[in-house]
Amino acid sequence: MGKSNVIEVHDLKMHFPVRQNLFKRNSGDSLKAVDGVSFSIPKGQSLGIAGESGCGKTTTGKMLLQLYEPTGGTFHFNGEDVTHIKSKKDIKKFRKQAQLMFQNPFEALNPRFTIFRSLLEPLIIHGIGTKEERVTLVKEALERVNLHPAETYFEKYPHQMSGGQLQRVVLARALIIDPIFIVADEPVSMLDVSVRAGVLNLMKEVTKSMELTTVYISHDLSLIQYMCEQTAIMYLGKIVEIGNTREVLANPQHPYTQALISAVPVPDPDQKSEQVNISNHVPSPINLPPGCHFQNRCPYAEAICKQEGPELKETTDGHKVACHMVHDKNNLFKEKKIVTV
Amino acid sequence: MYSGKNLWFRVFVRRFIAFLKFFKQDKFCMVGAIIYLIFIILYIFAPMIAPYNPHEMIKVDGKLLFNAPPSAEHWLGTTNMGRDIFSQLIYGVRPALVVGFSAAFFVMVVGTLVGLFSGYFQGKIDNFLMRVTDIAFGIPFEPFVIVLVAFLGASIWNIVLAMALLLWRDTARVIRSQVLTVRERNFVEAAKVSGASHLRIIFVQIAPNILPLSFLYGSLAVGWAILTEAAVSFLGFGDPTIVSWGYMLHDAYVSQALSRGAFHWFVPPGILIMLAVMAGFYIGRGSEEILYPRLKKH
Amino acid sequence: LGGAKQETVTEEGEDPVVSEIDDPERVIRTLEILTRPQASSPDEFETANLILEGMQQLGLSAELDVMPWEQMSDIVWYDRDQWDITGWQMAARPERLDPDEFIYNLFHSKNIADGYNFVGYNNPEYDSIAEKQRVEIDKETRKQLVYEAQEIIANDVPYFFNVNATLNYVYNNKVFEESSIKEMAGLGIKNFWTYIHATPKGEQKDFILNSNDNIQAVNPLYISGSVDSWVTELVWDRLMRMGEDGLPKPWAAEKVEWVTDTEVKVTLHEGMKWHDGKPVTAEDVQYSFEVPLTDEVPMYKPFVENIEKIDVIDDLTLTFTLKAPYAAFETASLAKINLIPKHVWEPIIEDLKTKPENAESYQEEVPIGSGPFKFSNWKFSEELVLEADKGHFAAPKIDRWIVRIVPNMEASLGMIQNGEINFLATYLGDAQLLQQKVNETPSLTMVSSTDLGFRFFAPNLRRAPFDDVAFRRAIAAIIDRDLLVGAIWKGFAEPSDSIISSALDFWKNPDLNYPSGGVEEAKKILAEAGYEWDKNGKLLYPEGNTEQISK
Amino acid sequence: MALLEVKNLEIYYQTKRGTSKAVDDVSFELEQGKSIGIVGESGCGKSTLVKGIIRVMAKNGSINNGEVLFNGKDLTKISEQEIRSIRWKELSLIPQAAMDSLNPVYPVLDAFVEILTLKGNMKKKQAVERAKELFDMVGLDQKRLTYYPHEFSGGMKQRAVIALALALNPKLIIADEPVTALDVIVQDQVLKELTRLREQLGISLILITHDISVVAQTCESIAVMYAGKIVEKGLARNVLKNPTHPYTMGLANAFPNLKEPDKPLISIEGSPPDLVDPPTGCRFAERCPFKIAQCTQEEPKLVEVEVGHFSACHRLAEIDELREKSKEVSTWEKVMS
Amino acid sequence: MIFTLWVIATILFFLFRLMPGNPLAAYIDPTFTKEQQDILLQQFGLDKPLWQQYFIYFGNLLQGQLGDSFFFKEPVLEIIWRVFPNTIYLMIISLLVAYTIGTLGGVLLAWKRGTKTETTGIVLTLLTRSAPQFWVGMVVLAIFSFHLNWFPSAGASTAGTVYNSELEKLFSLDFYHHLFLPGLTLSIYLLGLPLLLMRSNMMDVMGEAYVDMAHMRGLKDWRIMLKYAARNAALPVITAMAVGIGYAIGGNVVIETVFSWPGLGRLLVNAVTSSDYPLAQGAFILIAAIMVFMNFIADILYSLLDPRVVRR
Ligand SMILES: Nc1ncnc2c1ncn2[C@@H]1O[C@H](COP(=O)(O)OP(=O)(O)OP(=O)(O)O)[C@@H](O)[C@H]1O
Ligand SMILES: Nc1ncnc2c1ncn2[C@@H]1O[C@H](COP(=O)(O)OP(=O)(O)OP(=O)(O)O)[C@@H](O)[C@H]1O
Ligand SMILES: NC(=[NH2+])NCCC[C@H](N)C(=O)O
Ligand SMILES: [Mg+2]
Ligand SMILES: [Mg+2]
Repeated sequence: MGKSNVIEVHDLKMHFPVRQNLFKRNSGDSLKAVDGVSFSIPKGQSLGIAGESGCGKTTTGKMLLQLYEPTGGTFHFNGEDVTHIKSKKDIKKFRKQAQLMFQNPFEALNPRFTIFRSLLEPLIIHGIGTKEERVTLVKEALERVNLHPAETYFEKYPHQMSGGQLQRVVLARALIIDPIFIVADEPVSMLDVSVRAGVLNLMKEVTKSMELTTVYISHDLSLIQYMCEQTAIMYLGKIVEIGNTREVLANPQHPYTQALISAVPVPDPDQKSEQVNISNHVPSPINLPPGCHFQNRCPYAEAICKQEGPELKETTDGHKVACHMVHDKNNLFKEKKIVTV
Repeated sequence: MYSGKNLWFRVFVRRFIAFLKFFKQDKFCMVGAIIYLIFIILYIFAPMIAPYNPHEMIKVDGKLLFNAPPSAEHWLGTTNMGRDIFSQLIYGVRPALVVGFSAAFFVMVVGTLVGLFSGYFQGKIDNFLMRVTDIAFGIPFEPFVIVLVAFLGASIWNIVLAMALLLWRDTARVIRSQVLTVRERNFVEAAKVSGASHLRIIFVQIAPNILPLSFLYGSLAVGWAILTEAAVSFLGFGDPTIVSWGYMLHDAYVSQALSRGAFHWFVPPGILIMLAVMAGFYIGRGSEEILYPRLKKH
Repeated sequence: LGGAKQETVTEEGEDPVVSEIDDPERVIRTLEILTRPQASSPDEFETANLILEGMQQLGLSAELDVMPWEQMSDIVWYDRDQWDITGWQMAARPERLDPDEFIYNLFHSKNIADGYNFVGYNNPEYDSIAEKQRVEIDKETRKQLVYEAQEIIANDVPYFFNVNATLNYVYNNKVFEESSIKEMAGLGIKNFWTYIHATPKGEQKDFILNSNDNIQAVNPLYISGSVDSWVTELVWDRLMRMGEDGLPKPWAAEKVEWVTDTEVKVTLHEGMKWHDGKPVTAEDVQYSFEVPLTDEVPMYKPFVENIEKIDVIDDLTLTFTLKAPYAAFETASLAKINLIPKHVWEPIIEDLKTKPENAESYQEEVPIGSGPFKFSNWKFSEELVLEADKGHFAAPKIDRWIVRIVPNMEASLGMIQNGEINFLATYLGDAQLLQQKVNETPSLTMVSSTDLGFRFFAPNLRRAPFDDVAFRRAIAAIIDRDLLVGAIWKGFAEPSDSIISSALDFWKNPDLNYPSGGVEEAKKILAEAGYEWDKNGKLLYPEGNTEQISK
Repeated sequence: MALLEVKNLEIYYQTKRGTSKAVDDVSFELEQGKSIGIVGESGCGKSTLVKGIIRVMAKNGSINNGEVLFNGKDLTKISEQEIRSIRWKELSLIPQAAMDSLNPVYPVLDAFVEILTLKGNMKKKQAVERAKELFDMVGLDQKRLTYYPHEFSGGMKQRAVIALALALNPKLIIADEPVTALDVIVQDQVLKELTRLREQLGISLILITHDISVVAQTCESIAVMYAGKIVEKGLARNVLKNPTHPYTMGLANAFPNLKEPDKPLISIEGSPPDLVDPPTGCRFAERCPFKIAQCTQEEPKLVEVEVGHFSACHRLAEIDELREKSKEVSTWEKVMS
Repeated sequence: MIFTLWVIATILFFLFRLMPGNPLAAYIDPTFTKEQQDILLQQFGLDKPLWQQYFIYFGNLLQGQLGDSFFFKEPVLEIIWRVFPNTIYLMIISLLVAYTIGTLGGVLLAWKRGTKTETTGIVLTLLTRSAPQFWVGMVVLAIFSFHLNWFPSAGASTAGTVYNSELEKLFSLDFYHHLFLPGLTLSIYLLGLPLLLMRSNMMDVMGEAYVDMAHMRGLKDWRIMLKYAARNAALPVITAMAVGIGYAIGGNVVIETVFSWPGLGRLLVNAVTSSDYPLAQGAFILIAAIMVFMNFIADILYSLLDPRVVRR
């Protein structure tokens, strides 16, 4: 456990009890939204988490922000074990250091608050500054995200601003209390393509200048590639592949990662992607069968995959994959393209 | 340009303007607000506007002036006991507004609090509060008022009490379902991540977003309260010392204004009740779309 | 609520009496006037308002305490020293055609504790007169005693009399022969004889009347609501009945002979049958009078207590032996007790003896009597239907007698007009209006008769200041009974000054010196008795008296 | 003759603030069996355009001018009844919210039976058979026909709606952002499916999206819309390889490409103009790094820059130069300040 | 449901016993003699501590014993049972009428949205919601009964009619002749909720994608209205029906008095006025039971009609 790791999670789990609808009784089943993920992020670095909808990206992010209390595993923040912090003081201390950016900027700000009021909230909560100082702080925060002149935005309501501007405000709000860690959950997916880049570049710039540690959640691999040093690919609550972004994307090992990458369209009519033909039946995250979760869609699955869940093991330096085939058969299928099922 | 103080003041002014705009925004809403405004003026100036004491039995030459038809002296005539109907009508605005607004206030406060808490805290608190709400929904309202008034005495305050005890239920349900959607909005999570306490999130972040809704329910409750008072009066459980519109209708009814064709007695209180209730509906933007916005269970 | 609350109304032109005195100890407390709400009794409520107004003009502080009848009677009867003034009324009932019930029950000191003397009137002189008239068989002598009793009451003012209202009933003259509708003094045309004699003119042979009260029970051993009594009267025969002239006359008995002061011989009609077909026997009659002596029929006990024994002579004859002479025996017992079939009731009563309930809570599935009408059908809360017993010795002319339960007074009025009912038997509303509607509708006839019952406000004589005759007389004086008749009753009443109604001209003392004269007179009476007014115009007890009851 | 010919179409919405010119003088054509992609920022009028084609705009919207010639018939002129009979039979639409476009209280089969019996004159039995066939065609399990919509996953619903669109063998399918809400893998499959069916059945396709990669992978032609107008159109290859309008260039810059990890992303600062009160001249001028005085005064017309490739820009003469410049980050930074 | 009823019954127990005044007074008729009172005290267990009374109360309740009415001296349940059907008929029939017309009216208003018809419709509907019911009742009575003499003014049958069974009554014209005016008044009162609710649901639903889609498919307007919009918009109206029951019961209390309808609401009012506590309590419990039961039914109905509600 290197001292410089801001985030260190080990075997983190989040199991939700399953509710039955009409009579509201707990059935004892649980939904394994996140089922044992481990990773660490050094200070100032960023990790991208990708995967299809429902695979547990957001849940992971929320655990990292103490919005959910993990049902298993450990979570070290800045070297301290914060898996189950309870005391109000500790939570507040944590909250001052970890912040969040959301997918939908239109919902991320209280529609009844002016921008000024929204940015003021965190200052009030943490008792930062006097009334006059707070005005200055808000101003600085807005300027930091390139909203000039800041004052023109003070009294605007969210509905009077564009998505790109709002997302900047959201970033400003996250930054106003000087956090060291930020989770950005699909921060640009609601934005128009033309302005996405602006927000992304801004984030990149700010995290670098403030030495922020970030987790970037997205299902768009090309954005993760643009933003992150490390990438983790999740599938049904587990990380199936993790490592240096370039390495993972250029040299995917797990069949799921391969399918994912080959499905991403490219803005070039001449580079038509190959047909990905894996079944699109994703099993329900409730009561998953034993073995590899991807086994029913995997073109390479063998007997062992149905019995035993593969562990996340290193293949090359820092590049870990959870696949029996990759490890056992020693990259047997590495050159093959995924074609059929 | 932006000194702290200056800013706070401007925020206040903006709020106020927004509030006024809320009324201007919609014709229905305006009509409702104007009706209320007129009633409030009547409330304040009743003694000046009403030519007689509403209880006074008017005598002319030592003889009771009963069942007088409308005239210049008595715009709406007199009752069978010689009381000036117009004056009663004017004074009737007082209990109407008192019952209406106080009942609405409690309904709003209780309903909003229950809705906020049960919507925000899912799980046990929610279950508990929703059970309580279900129970409140199982208690028939009019019978409850009647029993309560029979036990505690015929007073408009007991009607207010009965409403406060029961009628928060729809408000609570609706507010709750609204809170359920609001709490899923990201800014709530943002507040949490910023370290805001539950109470702060509920009252600072969520409450302003559902306030229009509870305000709306309040304005509807004004109407219910007035109607309930009238119904209770009609059934003979009304407060006999207070000249309310319900009391007037009741008085007219037992005094057979209908058979007598004394429409100047029987109709005006009914119309004023309708106006008061309608004003509530109108302020609720003239429709029940918000009244029962999807009683969908969550 | 400011102006909407009751406010003291001071009329212009009346100067309140004011003096230099300032003695808070002597200020008379705020007096509470109990009254029923306007809904159930508009006249009482409005009268209370007028009295209130008068009292305030006298310098008294007073307020209305409005409550439903049940609550009010609860206080008046069971908390006898907890109230000041209450609105009240004595209703017309056939047995009240004899003056005894009012004279003896209302004011005899024996009834102060838990009887009808709820005002607490205690006057030994009066007591002895009341006792004497009970046993005086000679009518003229008795009349003098009754006159004397009325005089005492008029002077002592234990009640504040208001009015004898008129009883206003309407029938449909297209349905019934006019001559067949019978009027009884003090009771009006809604009476037994009308039901018996009413003769249909055409196809409609049902006598349909209304009641605003629900029917509680159809039970010969239970005195319940007044509608119930209309029914029991018809289903069960009695030995005697109050005649159209207000005097008891033989009914099921063919003959009633006073053998001595304490012995009465009764001979039954021949051929009477119970509605189940069995003959009516002297033993049934004996049983009917003996059953109230068991604890199972508590309400009828007082009417038979004076009976020493009953001997059955033969199937149709029996003799009653009394413990003491009793002038009202015919009215209060023979015309009161319902004749019931022994074969039906004996097993029921035996069974009830083993249970906490008594006969009052027993409801026969099909009530069996021997009266002119048979029980036919009872739709709860809606109507009760009786069918004429054409074999009865006084068989009715109508086929069915139907009472409809209509709580809505306006609806009742509408129903008599459009023919849904043909006899308006309950009407609590404005008589003037009724008269007007009847005049507009040729098919309707209205008959108004002065009520033998009367309306009054009762002071609590146990409590100062009502323990003082002068104070009572003053209050009585402020009640302008003519105004009541005019304004509240719209002329459909007579001012009342006695417990005996002018409807009973034989018993009514016409020369009573009951106080009147309005506020001025009242002030005079009070001043003479030593009452004074303080600097605010508040009425004070006479020198040396202070308010004893703190609120 | 082209299957569909849209000529100078103008669609206006009446709003409280005034008339919003959501589609303004738009023309394009589509040959039988071909496909065109329409791209543009949110709110630029894409959905309005296609809704206008089959005349199902919101109540406050109306076609102000222009023609929609479908098989030579002007859809803007024919009677309501006539267009109703054309809808779905000859021309079907997969709406933007395909996910929610099935009646939630009926099984999916019901929608098929309804359309096939009412518009396809089939007996119920035949309709069921045809529905099964269609489900097969889009790769869905026939058994699922009797499921309710909420029992389908997003991708399945999308396929079901595609199947429904194919039900009456239309000549043209309009797909409004058919894959936006889907996961990449599913998206890829749905698009490929669509392409396959289109080629197999010879159907024409209008595909609306704001993702140029999707167009690049799926369509032959492309039309780029900006603020209610088409600013550039032509064969996808030509337009994407050789954009001749600054907006198209900006879009290309803003798109990350998995295959080009080192390419910097550049955003187009600012936001599209208010359509109620659009600026005079070129609507993009405000955000354009290359604007000159003329741009804010005079509206540029669509000009054919090469065969079938049109562009509406005043500076087409120097376009190659501008294209080079547009690849630099600094070019775009200056604009707004 | 059982739980809710239990709590309501408990509340009622304490309401009737812990109210100001003599707690026993609520159970003992003051006209009884001392011994009778004692017997009753024992019978109801009122001489025992409160918690024991509570168990006795529930024991009795479970056996359907609600005590004897003071006024009628008969078991409360027997009395209630006689008028119960009338109340149910009036309520159910009015509800059905109001909800049928209301639903259709709501569709119509939504269809006509933005027109004068709609505004007029809304204002009229709000008027029906704002008018005191007894007032409406009296006016209706005055017009249709007193004045026009089209309908009878009181009761549930013509004087002297004999029905051999409830069924016979239900199939007799005379009964509906009597039901008409109270039913009309109650329906008018109930109409507003489903109508306005339906209207606003319709507006929402008409913005849903599947309705757009139906238009795109070239289906006829009326078909879309009914099958797509109305069918979906009607679902919440079902739930609202539970609320409607509450209104109906409130309406019944007043309307039964105005129209002299022999029902439970009037019985309750009478019982309260005459301090007949056992009867009042019994009537109250039954009314509450109806409400709870109807709420439950509405829930079930909803989940039956909406496939999205999961059933297991
Ligand atoms: N509070 C919760 N209670 C129960 N289940 C939950 C909860 N939150 C999420 N889940 C479930 O956990 C699983 C993972 O959800 P999560 O939101 O983390 O997915 P995601 O990867 O963020 O998906 P998306 O890309 O759609 O945002 C899903 O099946 C979801 O339904
Ligand atoms: N019913 C309407 N009334 C008024 N304006 C409307 C209406 N519908 C759409 N608009 C406006 O018309 C413009 C074009 O809308 P349209 O839905 O066609 O855009 P789009 O290109 O499909 O956007 P998206 O990518 O978000 O679907 C937008 O500015 C929108 O706000
Ligand atoms: N019938 C009435 N007046 N009801 C008034 C109460 C309305 C209230 N929404 C309820 O719970 O039913
Ligand atoms: Mg997520
Ligand atoms: Mg669109």
